[in-house]
Parts: sequence; structure tokens; C-alpha cells
Amino acid sequence: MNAIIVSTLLGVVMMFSGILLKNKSLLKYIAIGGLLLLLVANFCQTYGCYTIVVNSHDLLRFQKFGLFFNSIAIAATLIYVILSGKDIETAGNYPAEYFALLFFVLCGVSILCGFNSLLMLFLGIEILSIPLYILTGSDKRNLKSNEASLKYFLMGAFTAGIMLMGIALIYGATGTFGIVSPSIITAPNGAVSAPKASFLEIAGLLLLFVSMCFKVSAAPFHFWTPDVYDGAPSVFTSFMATIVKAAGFFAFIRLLEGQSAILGPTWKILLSFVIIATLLVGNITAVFQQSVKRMLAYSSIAQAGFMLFALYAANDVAKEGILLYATAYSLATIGIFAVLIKMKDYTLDGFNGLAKTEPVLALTTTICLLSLSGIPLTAGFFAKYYMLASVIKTGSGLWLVIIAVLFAAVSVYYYFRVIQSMYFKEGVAETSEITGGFKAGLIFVAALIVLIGVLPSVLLNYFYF
Amino acid sequence: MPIQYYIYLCLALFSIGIIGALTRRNVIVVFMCIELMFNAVNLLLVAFSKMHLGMAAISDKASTVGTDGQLFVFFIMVVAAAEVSVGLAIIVMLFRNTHSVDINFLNRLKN
Amino acid sequence: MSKLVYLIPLFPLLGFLINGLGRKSLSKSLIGIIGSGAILASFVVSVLVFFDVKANGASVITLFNFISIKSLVIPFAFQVDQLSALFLLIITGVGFLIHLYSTAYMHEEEPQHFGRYFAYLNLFVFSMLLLVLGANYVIMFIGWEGVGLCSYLLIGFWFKNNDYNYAAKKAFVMNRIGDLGFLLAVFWLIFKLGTATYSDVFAHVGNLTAFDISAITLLLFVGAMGKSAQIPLYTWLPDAMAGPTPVSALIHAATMVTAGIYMIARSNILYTMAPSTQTVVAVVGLATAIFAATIAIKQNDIKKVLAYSTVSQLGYMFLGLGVGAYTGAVFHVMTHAFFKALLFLGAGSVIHAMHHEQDIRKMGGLKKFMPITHITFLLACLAIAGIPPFSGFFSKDEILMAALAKNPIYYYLGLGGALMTAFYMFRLYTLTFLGGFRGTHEQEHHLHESPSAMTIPLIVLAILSVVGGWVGIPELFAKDSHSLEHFLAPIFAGSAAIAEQHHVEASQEWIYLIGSTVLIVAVIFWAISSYKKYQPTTEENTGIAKVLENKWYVDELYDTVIVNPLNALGGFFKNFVEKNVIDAGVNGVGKLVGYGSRQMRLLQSGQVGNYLLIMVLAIVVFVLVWFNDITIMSYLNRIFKMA
Amino acid sequence: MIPLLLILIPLLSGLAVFLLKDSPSTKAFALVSSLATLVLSLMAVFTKGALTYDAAWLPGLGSRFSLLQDGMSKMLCLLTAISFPVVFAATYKNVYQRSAAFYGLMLLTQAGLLGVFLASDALLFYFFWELALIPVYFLCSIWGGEKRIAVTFKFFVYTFIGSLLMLVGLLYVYAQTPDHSFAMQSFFHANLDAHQQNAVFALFFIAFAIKMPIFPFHTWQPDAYEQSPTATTMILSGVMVKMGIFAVIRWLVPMVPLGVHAHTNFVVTLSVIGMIYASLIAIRQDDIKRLIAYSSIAHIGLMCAAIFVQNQIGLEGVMIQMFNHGINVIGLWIVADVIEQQLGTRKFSELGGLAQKAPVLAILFVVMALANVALPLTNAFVGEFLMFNGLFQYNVWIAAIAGISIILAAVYTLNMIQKIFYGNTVEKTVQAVEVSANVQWVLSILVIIVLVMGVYPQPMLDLTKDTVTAIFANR
Amino acid sequence: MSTTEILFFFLSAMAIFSAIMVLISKNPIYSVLWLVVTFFAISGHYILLNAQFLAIVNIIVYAGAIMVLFLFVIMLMNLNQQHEPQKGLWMKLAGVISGGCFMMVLVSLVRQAVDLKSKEALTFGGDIGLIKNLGRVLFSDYVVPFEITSVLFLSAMVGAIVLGKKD
Repeated sequence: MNAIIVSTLLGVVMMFSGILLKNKSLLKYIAIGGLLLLLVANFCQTYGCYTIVVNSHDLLRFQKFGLFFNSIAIAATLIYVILSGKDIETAGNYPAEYFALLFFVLCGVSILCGFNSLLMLFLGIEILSIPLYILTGSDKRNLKSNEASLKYFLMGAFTAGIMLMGIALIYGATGTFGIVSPSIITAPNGAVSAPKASFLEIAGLLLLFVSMCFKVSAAPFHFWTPDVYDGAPSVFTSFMATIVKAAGFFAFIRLLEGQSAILGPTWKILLSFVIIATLLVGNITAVFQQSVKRMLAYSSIAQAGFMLFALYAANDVAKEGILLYATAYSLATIGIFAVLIKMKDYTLDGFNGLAKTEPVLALTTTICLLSLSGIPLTAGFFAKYYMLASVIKTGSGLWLVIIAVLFAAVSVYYYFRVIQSMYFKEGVAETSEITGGFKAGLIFVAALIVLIGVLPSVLLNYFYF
Repeated sequence: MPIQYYIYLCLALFSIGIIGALTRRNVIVVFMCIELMFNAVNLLLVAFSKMHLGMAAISDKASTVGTDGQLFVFFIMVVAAAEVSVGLAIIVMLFRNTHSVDINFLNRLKN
Repeated sequence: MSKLVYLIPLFPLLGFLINGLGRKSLSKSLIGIIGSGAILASFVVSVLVFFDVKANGASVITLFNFISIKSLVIPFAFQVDQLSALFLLIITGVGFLIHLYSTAYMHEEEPQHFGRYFAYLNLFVFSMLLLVLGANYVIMFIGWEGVGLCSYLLIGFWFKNNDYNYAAKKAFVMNRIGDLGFLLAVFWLIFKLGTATYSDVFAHVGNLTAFDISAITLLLFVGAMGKSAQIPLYTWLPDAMAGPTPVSALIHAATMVTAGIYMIARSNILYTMAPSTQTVVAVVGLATAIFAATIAIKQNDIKKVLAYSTVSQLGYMFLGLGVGAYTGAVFHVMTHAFFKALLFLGAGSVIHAMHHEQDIRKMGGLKKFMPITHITFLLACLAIAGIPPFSGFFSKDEILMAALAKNPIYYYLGLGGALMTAFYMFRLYTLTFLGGFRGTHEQEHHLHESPSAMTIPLIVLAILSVVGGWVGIPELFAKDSHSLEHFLAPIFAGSAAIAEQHHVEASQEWIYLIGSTVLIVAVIFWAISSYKKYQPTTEENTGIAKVLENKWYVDELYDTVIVNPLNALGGFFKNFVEKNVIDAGVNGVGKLVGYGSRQMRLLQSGQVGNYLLIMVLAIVVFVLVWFNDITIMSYLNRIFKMA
Repeated sequence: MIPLLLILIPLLSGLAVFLLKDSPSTKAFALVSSLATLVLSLMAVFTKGALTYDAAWLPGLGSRFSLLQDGMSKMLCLLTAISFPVVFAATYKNVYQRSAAFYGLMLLTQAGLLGVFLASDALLFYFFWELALIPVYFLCSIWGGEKRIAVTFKFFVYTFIGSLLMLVGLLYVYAQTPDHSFAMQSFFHANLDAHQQNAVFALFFIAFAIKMPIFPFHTWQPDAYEQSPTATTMILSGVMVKMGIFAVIRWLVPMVPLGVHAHTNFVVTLSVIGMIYASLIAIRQDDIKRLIAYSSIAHIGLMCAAIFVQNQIGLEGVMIQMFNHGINVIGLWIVADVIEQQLGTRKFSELGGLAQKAPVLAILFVVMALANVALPLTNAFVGEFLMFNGLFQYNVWIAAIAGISIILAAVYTLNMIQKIFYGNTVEKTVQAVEVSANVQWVLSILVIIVLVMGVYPQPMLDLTKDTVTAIFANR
Repeated sequence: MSTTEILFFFLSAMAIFSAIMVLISKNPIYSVLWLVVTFFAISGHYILLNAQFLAIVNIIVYAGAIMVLFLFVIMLMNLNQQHEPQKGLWMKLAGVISGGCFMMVLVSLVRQAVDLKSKEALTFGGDIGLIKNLGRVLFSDYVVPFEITSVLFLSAMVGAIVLGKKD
């Protein structure tokens, strides 16, 4: 609850500071301070120190898992602002408003971290999405940005309709918006009989599932992702592709956590189909992209395929893993995007020879890319490790894991193309001005990736179910 | 009224909305069709709400079961209003740049 | 004294190292002294060992464990017994003479190559000594491959000439084919008996089945085929003439080719227990003897003739082994070592004098220019032709008599070969030394007798060629006069105990002896008379002569049947399978991904309508999949039934 | 402590080199570091018994930072430790752009290799397995030949697919371990039925087969060897391919004995086909590097077959051959590098008569080449003798067919000697000169190792005895 | 047929018809107007279901505010004169078929649902739809989401300004 309130307030503060402040470059520091405050507030709640108590009548229920995830999202945002804060200021004419919108998104994230009712899910997703529609279109003179914004909006609204239909059907079947499935029947003698769900409920869940698939860009509902990520100003793509997407995943898992019992065996088949389709589309299509930005968009689809394993496995390892995956993926993607924004040319050729002109940038980007490909000693490895381990732990789906692993090998192809450009190809990569602070930030991100890659317990030890 | 009738009606409206979104090229009309979908859901929610109330009222005359369904409709309307304002803003912005609201022209981003 | 046996291979090894490493800094004479001296030292020790063995019997000296693992122990050990002692003497003795001869023969070489030459030579002797001394098949194999290597190095000594290199390579590869057989036999032994040490193997030979023994002996014989140039692996030996002539002498007389004989003699118990293999050995040996003899008749290169004669003589030795006349075979090895070394060195002397002219059609009448060479060569020819009382007579006779006892056909064919031998040897002798000189005037002008370093070995060998056979005078002539047989008896005792003895009646033996000698003498006179007036013609040979001149086209046959197909297969693998199958498969996956990528990009059409359409269709499919069993299908069925 | 230091020294010095400026001192630094590793590994060799190190690492996952240095890993660590100074010394004259990065990556590779040979925790093993690969990828891609990027990438993806499958296998076994731990002993006692063992076997074996490489997974190898900078190629073929063999012995055989047993026929047949196939291709090669590469494939095929026949004699042979093949092939590469550096060509058709110009090189090379054909009294003979022996005990015909490769090896090796060194000089070799002293020294050292190991291999056999005994004690 | 049923079917037919008209009207303004009619029909349904508050809100917010906004925008763009370009026939057909399929499968699902067989929606009865009842629940149990919607509005407001402002 702390995070929701504080982030809302901070959003308002940002709006006002936009009016009050003459020097716009101070905004960034206010945002950083705000995020730190937010982080502290969230930590307070995680460890039992409630500053603000609001009775949400069980519409929201914060558990450690969710709060911890929220902390990660906030911390990721912090890193994102530190690295790209300057670029947010230059993305359009309304920097204060952009910062405010980012805080509103965080509010949505916080809601998604604790929702206990489909109503809150719906509201959270809308609060998350609406600022993003705006941010996507923030480069107002750019037709691509406009187009991306409209596409995102139309498809988002359409999916919202689907989601609402799903919610309505579930409501029709169960008479409640709570997400704990009431269908598990406990007989008077204590014996738990197999839950029996009505068709309506299952159809509703299916529609919900579809709409969540859309949010996390799982195939075949991923179509918006490449276009929107490509068209949006890079700095916001970075945000969308990482924090927002991770929040979507978290909501997804939370939503379906307890439902697998009523979903039945067909559910796994369907999910594996979605996983394979996602991996296929993401990885294969990314192979021939010339624009690094678009490649990253497809790569985010591919990564989503991996994250869906957590849903498939639905066990403790999976929950632990999705946390790590979200962290690893966000860190790496934020790092790469931070560099990408500095590039004059977003195509692969634009990266040619970066290692010579900006060795630090090249090195950190390389570490990020290695992490995305899941090479050991980077955080990405343990992320993938947990995902695979969680599925294997269920005792089935070995074939799925093998397919995933083969696609991971394909993913190496396009990630390493960037490395090849930077290190092995001749050229003069043009960048905008790189400050020492920016480099330091990048090095920090890279170091964090390696640290988690060597000792994931650093992250996971703070986390107990 | 049998609840199925309401469900059929709502599904019909919802599907008409979907068909509209799929077949029209004018962004605004597409958007309106999406609003139609929302409304179909709203009606369905109200019908369900009354269905649950009806079932609960058999045993408890003063039951308030189903209130949440109607409140949900309220929230949907709120969200829809917010979405419409943003959506129309986006459409206006696009129109300013392209002087068109044709959805088929939205194809700079592809492949 | 036997304790010092390790010195025997050590001296040549040291010689090899000193000459090899110091070839640039040492002077030629020093190199020669070191090279020859090392062998001389070995020879001295060998003599001591020989008498020690004669007095005290056999012993095994273990130096260290070469390989020692749980299931297999292979000690680096030396077998000092009658057989190895005899071979030591032959190798080091003849070897020393050849070394001595080489100091003069190779004197024109640069010091560096001179040093290299002697290093190789020493290494050759070292390997052969190892082969002979080894107390198990693995150490024997070390020497076995070692001589192969050295022959390779020496045949290709003049490495600038690529033909020589090919010959060297051919020798090595042919040897390797045989070596594989040898190796498999060793594996078989280790597999069945857990050891490769002679004493253990021979002691436990009873544990082997008949099939095992046959297989092992046959495989060993394959090894012997390669090393001792038997059909079908003999073609390398004539080509090996590419090396310097003393090397040929070394290969053909003292070392290398006798290895096969040694090995079979060493394993005589196994062979005696495998009669079928013995038959194979005898037949192959006989076939080789005759086959090579036919080729030798039409060769014009002095060394080639000698080379084929070696192949032929080796055939005889295998015939001897095949019919169980182990002593005879070993005896022939010894006498053959003497006269063949002599022949080669004599040929070397001629070539030296003729300035590296090797074609006998361009020689003739050298008798008056090179008296010592001529006399010694003649003696050697007589020895090889088997004229009593020269050494060759006794050894060849022993083999032939054993063959007669076993199967008369062996004898008659063998005798035919012997007649051919006499014919081509004296053809060679006549063309070289008799008649008039057919070379250029310049050559005639320079003709001279060789220096003493070359003639002394000739003389020594000539003496040995004459008297060498007297250690094995048959029972027929005098009772208990076959001292060699008595000396070697402990080695072949095991075989003698099992083998059934065939004996030819003494009277019969006399008839055969005299008859054969008369025939041989007749052939010799025929050969001399027909080639005395020889004038070179430009006419090409036709018919069978042409086939013989071209060595029955065996090399060509091998090329077509084995070499070329393998090459083609390699090329096929390299150019087709590797690129178009395996790599194409790998790249194909990559291409498939690329193709998929390009196609899948098109799905991302950029049209919102399409996106939404796909989403809706996907939802429909999902619902259908999810409820496939119960609802949808039955409902749809009902609709279709109504309609 | 020694095992830990063995990893740490190259790792830390590797990272430190990155910070140095490109100057001659980087070479010296790298050389000194690698010599320190050599001294350490020699100390390990002369220490009795297995060395271990153990520290907490990932408590939640049941993985520990545990190292085990038994006979086999002592030997392979020694090989690794010898090869790096040898490679550095032999290529001392080569000039690399960005040399600090080059030597840093080389040392990191060494750390990875040593880690692979030392790890006794499956996850740790996997880590080092990858750590050894990544620096090599950069080494080959930056300093390699013309087609380096594509070729190296193929190599990388190939091996990466393998290691990912191995990861799946690891996780699969992990899920079946009684105590949910990655420790080696837990892995060896995982509850796997025959069917599961087959699956695990397939997952692991593909990874190892690609690394070794075994026909038909070998096509990355000749290209990679050809295109890599020679220093890297030496490491690749001398040490890195041993990773696959090592892993089979260390992990696969004890872990899934039933799976190994079930696939024996298949793998042995594949290996033997590969031997003949690679040998035949080698005969037709016109490029030194490719020839050595194919020859290496043939030799590795033999080693793989000898592991899978599963008898002690064969395994002992594999042990000693791992070391010896490393030494020999590095020697061959050094010569190949010298020739390429000096004459600018690797084609036999453009070479010849080099023995006249560089007799010392010729002699040293011939010894190396003879070791390559496993001539007795060279080191390779012992290993091949034992391995063929093992193969023979498995099946006579297989051994006989595999034996053909001995003959073919002689053919292509002698071809190579002849075409490079013998005959008359040609256009490119007229100007050739004798190689530099450092190469002579390095090659001489290798030749001495070749001969000593060939004459007296017993110490090496004793060294690895414990590993072999342990493997066969388990059944 | 009771009054309720007559009303129900009338309103339903009106809703569906006007919805279809939204779809097929060429002129966007007609679409808007037909949509308003649909909303009115739906509001009628609300009244039928005794959800008076929602019926009013629906008319005020949807038919009133939102549709007017649409109208404004359309007129602002001067689209009423434009003849909207049509999608290709195949695309239209595909849209209709897939939308139809969507309805088909869901309808068939509902027809199979046994547990819905006897259930009825309470018409004209129950007073939960009255403003008093709803308000009480809204400001007690649902106060948190109610407040949270303010964030939604805030961001929508900011967005509308950011995007709509001319600069």
C-alpha cells in the first residue's frame, strides 16, 4: 500500500515541480530521490513497518513475494532513471509530465504486485497501460511514434475488452471477483474432491489468459510488441520492455497460481503451444532484423517465452526464478537500451567498431548481451537456469525444455551479431556525448549482472516465501 | 429472464464489436466498436449481478449479493471514459500529422 | 656377461645421438669413426654374449617396466638366447662391415648429410637390435616399427628427389600395413593370455584354441609379409633401391627383411601348432620366391635384380619356415646375409666406379678394371646360386630337403626358382663383368678399383660367403656336423617335440642333391654363354618379357585397386560429403532459420486489422482446443446433422 | 589450496592483464603467470593423493565451490599448464594488436580449462565449461583469419547448443539426486532408471561429442582451427578437445553407466567411422592446418571409442593419450604457425624443400609427425597401443577397421612431411630461413617430452591409475 | 409472453440492430448516432434489470459525454464528408467469419453449460442497483479502487494535455 500511495504522490510532485522549477535538469534528481523514497517505503512494508494503513477490504493483499517484486521493479526504475534520465528530459517538451507518468506506471505496478481481486487487476493494468499509450506517442512529430501509440492503444483497448469479457464470465460462474478460486470443494468429511469448474469459468479464465498473454507479448498475441517497441521513443521502450513487462508477468503468475487445479490437463498443452510459438516467433524473427531496437523487441518476445516457463511449472522454483529472471532481464535490457539511445544509428552497422571508440560501452553492452543469451557468470544464466529447473522439477515437459534450449541457441545468433559488430567489424560508431557518470552507471549495471551471475544468492537470500 | 438470453445478447453485441474492429478502416469507428464491446460486458455484468442476487434472494430477502458486479460496471465506465480521452487525443495527434484516420495507413512499422 | 646386453643397442643409440646432434660440428672422419665404432663395439659385446649364451644358456634381462597397469605388464626386457645371439652377431657383424664400407662410399656427401647418414644407419641397427633383443612382442614391435622408420629415412635420404621420397613413403606405408597385422596379433595374445612376453606366451600356449592360434599366427605372418617383403606386400623392397647402396645392403642382408623370419622363428611353437598357417606361409613363400625370380630375370638395374633376388630368397626362407625347417630358415638368413651383403656392396662398388650408373646394359667387362670386386661378386653369385661348397648351397639345400620331405611339389617348384636364381644372377654377373665395356668413354676412363675401406668389407664378406655354410653341413655328409642346429636346438625344442618329422631317405637325398647341382651348373653356363656377347638393342620387349620387365604390372594393379579408389574416396569425402552433406546439414539448419526469419517477418504486416484478426482466430482455436472433447464438437456435430 | 590457486592465478592475472597497456611487458607478464601455474601444477603432480578444495557457493541450489584434483585432473592440469607457456613462448615473436586483451583472454581461457578439469560440482563444471568457451570466441573472432567471424560463430553456436543440452541434462539429473545437490557423488548416485539414463546420456553426450568432436559433429573444427590465431588453435586442439573426453570419463561414465552401456555400440561405431573418414579426408588435404585438424579428429575418435569400450586397458590408454595428443598436436601447430608466419602460405602445393633451408625445424617436425603416427618410442604409441588393445577386446573387427587409420595416418603424415620439407625448394621457400631460437627451444622441449613419455610412460600411467581404478570400482 | 419478455426482446432487437448499423454505416457520424441508440437500448436493459444508477450513468457518461466527444472529434476533423475507404472484401469476410466463430464457440459453450440451465436474472426486483445501496458499498468496501481511479484520471488528463496540446 505504501508504494501505491507514495508513487501517486510522487507523480503529483513531479507534475508540480515541472511547473515550479526553472531548471528542468533538476527533475531527474527529484525523480531519483523520489524513487529512493519509494524504495524505502516499499522496504518498510516488506519488513513489516507499515507507515500508512488502509483497509482495502481484501481487494489488495500484499505478500512478501509481491512486495519484493515491487522493490525490484522500483530499483530497476531507479537504475533506468539514473542511466536514461537525461534522455527522458530530451524526449519531448514535457519532461515533468513524463516523470509523473512513470510514477503513475509504478503505481500500477504496485497494484499489480498486490491485487487480490479481478477489479484491482483490471484497474492496475489500465493504470499501467494508459500512461504508456501516452509515453509511446510522446514524440509527437514522429509519425512512427504516433503510429505506435495508436496501434498500442487500439490493441490495448481491444484486449481490455477481451479481458473484461473474461472477468464477466468468471463473475457469472463464481459470483465473485476474488482470485482465489472458490471451486475447490471441501466435503464435510474433509476430503477434497476434484474441483469442478463450470464452462463459463474456464472460458473466462481462457479469455483472461489471452489478455495477459497480450500484455506479456506471448505469441500469437505478440503482434503489437515489435511495432510499438520500435516506434516508441527508445527511452520509453526501455521502460516498457522491462519493468512493465515484468509486472505483467508477475500479475500473470499471481492470477493463475492457484488455478491450475481447475484448468485441467489441456491447459498445459495449450500453454506449451503458446510457449513454443512465443519462442519460435521471438527468436526466429529476430534473426534477420537489421535494427537493433527492433531486434530487441523480438528478443523481448523470446525472453517472454522463457518466462512463461514459470507459469508452466508453477512451483516454488518457478516463483523464485521469475524474480531472478525479471531482474536479470530488466538489468540487461535497460543497459542495452541506455547504450542504444546514445547511438546515432540504430542499425547493426551503427554499432560497427564501437569497441574501438567507446570500449566501456562496448564491454558493458557485451555483458548485457551475454546475460540475455544466458551465458554463465551473468545473471541471465541463472535466470534461464531457474526456468529450466522449475520445469524439470515438475517431472514432465523435458521435450519442452529441449526445444527452449535450442531456441536459446538461436538467440545467441542475433545477440552475438551485435557483439560481432562492436568488436570484429571495422567502422566508426557514432554516439552522442557520453558522460563519465553514464559510464559509471553502465559499469555498475554490468557489475550487478556479473555479481548476480556469480552469486545469485545475493538477490535470493533476501527473499523467503 | 433466463440468464442465457442475456449471455447470448451480450455475446452478440460483443462479437459485433469485434467484427467492427476487424472490418472498419476508420480508426474512430474501430474505437467505437471497442466501446461497444465494453458495453456488452457491462450489460453482462449487470445481468450476472442480478442473477446472483436472484439466487441469493431465495434464502435471504435482504441480500446485497451482486452489488460488486454493478460497481464493477461503474469502474469500467470510469476507465472507459479515461481511455476515450487518451484515445481521442492520440487520434487527434495522428490526424494532425497525417490528415487521415485510416487504419490501413498505419503501416510504417512492420516486419 | 649377459647382464651387459643392454650395451649392444646402447652403442648404436649413442652413435645416433652423437652423430645426429653433432653432425654440423663433427668432421667426416670423426663421424665415420663414431658411426662404425659404435657398431664395432656392439659387435664385440655381441660376440661376448654369444659365447656366454653358448656356455650358460638363455636369460632374460629386465631393464624397467615399459607399461604396467593392472591387467597388463609389459617390461622393457631383453631376451638373450641362442636365436637372438645369432642374430646379434649377424646384425652387428654385417652391419659393421656396411658401416665401414659406407665411410668410403658416402664420402662425397657434405659433412652435415654424412653425419645424418651415419646417425640413421646407427638408428637402423639400434632398432634392429631392439627387435631381436626384445623379450616380448611389444618390444619387438618397437624395433619392428623402428626399422620401418629407419628404412623410410634412409630410402629417402636424398630427399631432394621426390621419386626417392615416394619410394620411402611406400616402404613405410607397406610396412605399416604389415605392422597392423602384427599389432592385432599382439592384441589377440594379450586379450587371450594377458601377456605378450615370449616365455609366458609359449608356456601358456595350450590355453589358446586352435582358432586363436591360427588367427594369431596368420596376423603375425601379415606383419612378416610387410617387413620381409612377401606377396602381396613386397613391392616396396625393389623401390627401396632409391636409398644409398650400403643402405640396401643393410636392409636386405643384415636387418629389416630378416625380421619376419626372426619373428616366426621366435614364435615357432605357435606356428607349429597351426598347421594351416604353416601351409599358408609355405605357399606364400614359395610363390614369392618364384614370382620375384621371374621378375628378376628381366630387370636391367643392377640393384633391382638384387632386390628381386632378395625377395625371392626371402620366399625360400618362408618356405623353410612353412615346412617347419626353422633352423634351415635361420641358417639361410645367415648365409644370405653374407652373400647378399656382399652382392650389394659389390654392386655399390661397381656403381661407385661407374659414377652412379646402374643399368647393366651399359656396363660389361669390368673384370679387368675391378679385380677384387669381380672376384668377390663371383663368389657371392656362386653362393646364391647354391653351388657347393659355398654357403648358399647348404642353407638352400636344407630348406629344399625339408620341403621335399613335406611335399615334393614344394621341392620341384623351389628348385625351379633356384634355377631361375642361378640364371638371373649369372646374367647379371655376365653383363656386368664379362664381355666388353658398353658404357661411355668417359666412364671407361674413370673406371678404377674402389678404395680399401670398400674392398676390405668385400673380402671379409666373400670369405664368410664361402665358409659361412660350413656351420650347417648336413647329416648326410658327416654325423653331428650341423653345429648350428645343435646350437639352436633349445629354441626349436618345443616345436620339434610336437611336429611330426618327415625325413628323406639318404639315398634319395643324394640323388636330389647331385641332380640339382648339375642342373644349376648347366643353367649358369647357359646364362653366361647367352649374355657374354650381349649388345644393347633398342627393340622393346614384347609378350611375357615385357610383362616381366614391368614386374607383372603389380604396382599398377595396386594403384588401380587400392590407392586410387582410396584417394577418390578421400576426395569424395572432402569435396562432397563434408561440404554437401554434413556441413550442408549444419548450414541448412542455419539457412532454415534464416528462411523462417524472412517468412515470419511477413506475418508482422503492420496492419492492426490483421493483428486483431489473428488474435481472435487464436482465441477461437484456444477455446476449441480447450473444450475439444466435450462441448464444441458435439454441438457442431449436432448442427451439421440438423443441416 | 593448490587446486584453488590453479584457477585463481590465471583468472586474476588474466583480468589484470586487461588493465595493462599494450606493451612487450604484457607478454612477459602472461608468460610468467603461466609459468607460475606450471610450477603449481607440477607441485600438484608430485603431491600424493587427490587434492580437494571446498567452499560454500550457492547454498540454495545445493551447489558448492568444490574442486577435486585426482590423477586424471592432475595430468590434464599439467597439460594445460605446460601448453600455455609453450604457446606463449613459441608465439613470442608474433605481434598482436591489442596484445593486452589477447593475453588476458588467453589466461582466462586457461582459468576456464583448469576449472573444467578440477570442478567436482556439476554446476561449477558447467560454469567453467562455458568460461573456457567465451574467451576463445573472442580470441578467434578478433585475431583470426579472413573468414573468422562466420567460422568462429559456427563453432560457438555449435558448442553452445551442446552445452545448453548438457545444462538440461544437468538439471534433469539434479532433480533426481537424493539430496538435491550438484555434488559429484550425488550425481553418481542419482536415481535414474535405464530409460532416464538413456535420455541423460543423449543430452550429455551431444555436448561432449561436439566438443571432442566426434563424426558427424565435427564440421566446426577444421574451419575453426584454420581460421583461429594459431596460439588459440594450439589451445583448442591441444587442450580444449580434451574437455570433451575428460567430461565423458569424469561425468558421463560414472553417472549413467546403463546409458553408456546401452550406447556403446553406437558410439564406438560412430567413432570408428569418424576415424576412417577423417583420415581419408586428411589424405586429400592441401592445407597444413586442415590436415592437422582432420588428423586430430581421427585421433580423438579413437580416444572416444576407447572410452566406450569400457575396459581398463583402453581407459588407461585414453588417459595417457589425452596428455600425449595435447603435446604432439601443439608441436605440429607450432610448426604450422612458423611456416605460415614465415612464408605466408599453408598450402602444400606452394611449399617444398624446406628441409634444406631449415633443417632443425625439419628434424623437430619429423619427430612430432612421427609421434602423430604413434611410432613406438614416441609418446603416442603407448596410448594408442593400449587403446587399440582395449578396442580389440571389445570387438576384433572394430579394432581391425580402426587399425586402418594407423596406416592412413602414416600416409597423410608422411605426405605432409614430404610436401613441406622434402623435394626441391619452390618459389616461396627459396628465401626461407631457419626458425628462431625460441621456437627451436620450445619444440625441443616438446620433443624431449615426446621421447621421454614414449620410452618411460610408467609415471604417467601411475599418475592416472587412481581415476581408472575408481571408475571400475564403481561397478 | 409477459411484458418483461416483450420488453427484453424489443430492447435486444434494438440493441443488436443499432449495433449492426454502427458497423455498416458509411458515415462515421451515423455510426456515432447508431451507437447512441445502442446505448439507449442497453440503458433500457439496465432499467429492466432494476439497475437504475447504471442506466442513468450510462446515458450521461456514455451516450452523453463520450459520444459527444466522439462527435466533436469527428466534426473537428471534418470527417463527415469523407467517404471512408473500405477494406477489401476478403478482409471483411475474414473479419465477419472470425467474429462469428468467436460468437459461435462461446454460444455453444453456454448452451452446454448445465449449471446455467435454471438460472434467471432477476428483473424488476432487488434494490442493489439503487444509488443508495451502491453508494454505501462504493465508499466503504470499494473506497480504495475508487481513490485509485483518480490516478487513472490524472494520468489520462496529463496524457490528453500532453498529446493534444499544439507545440
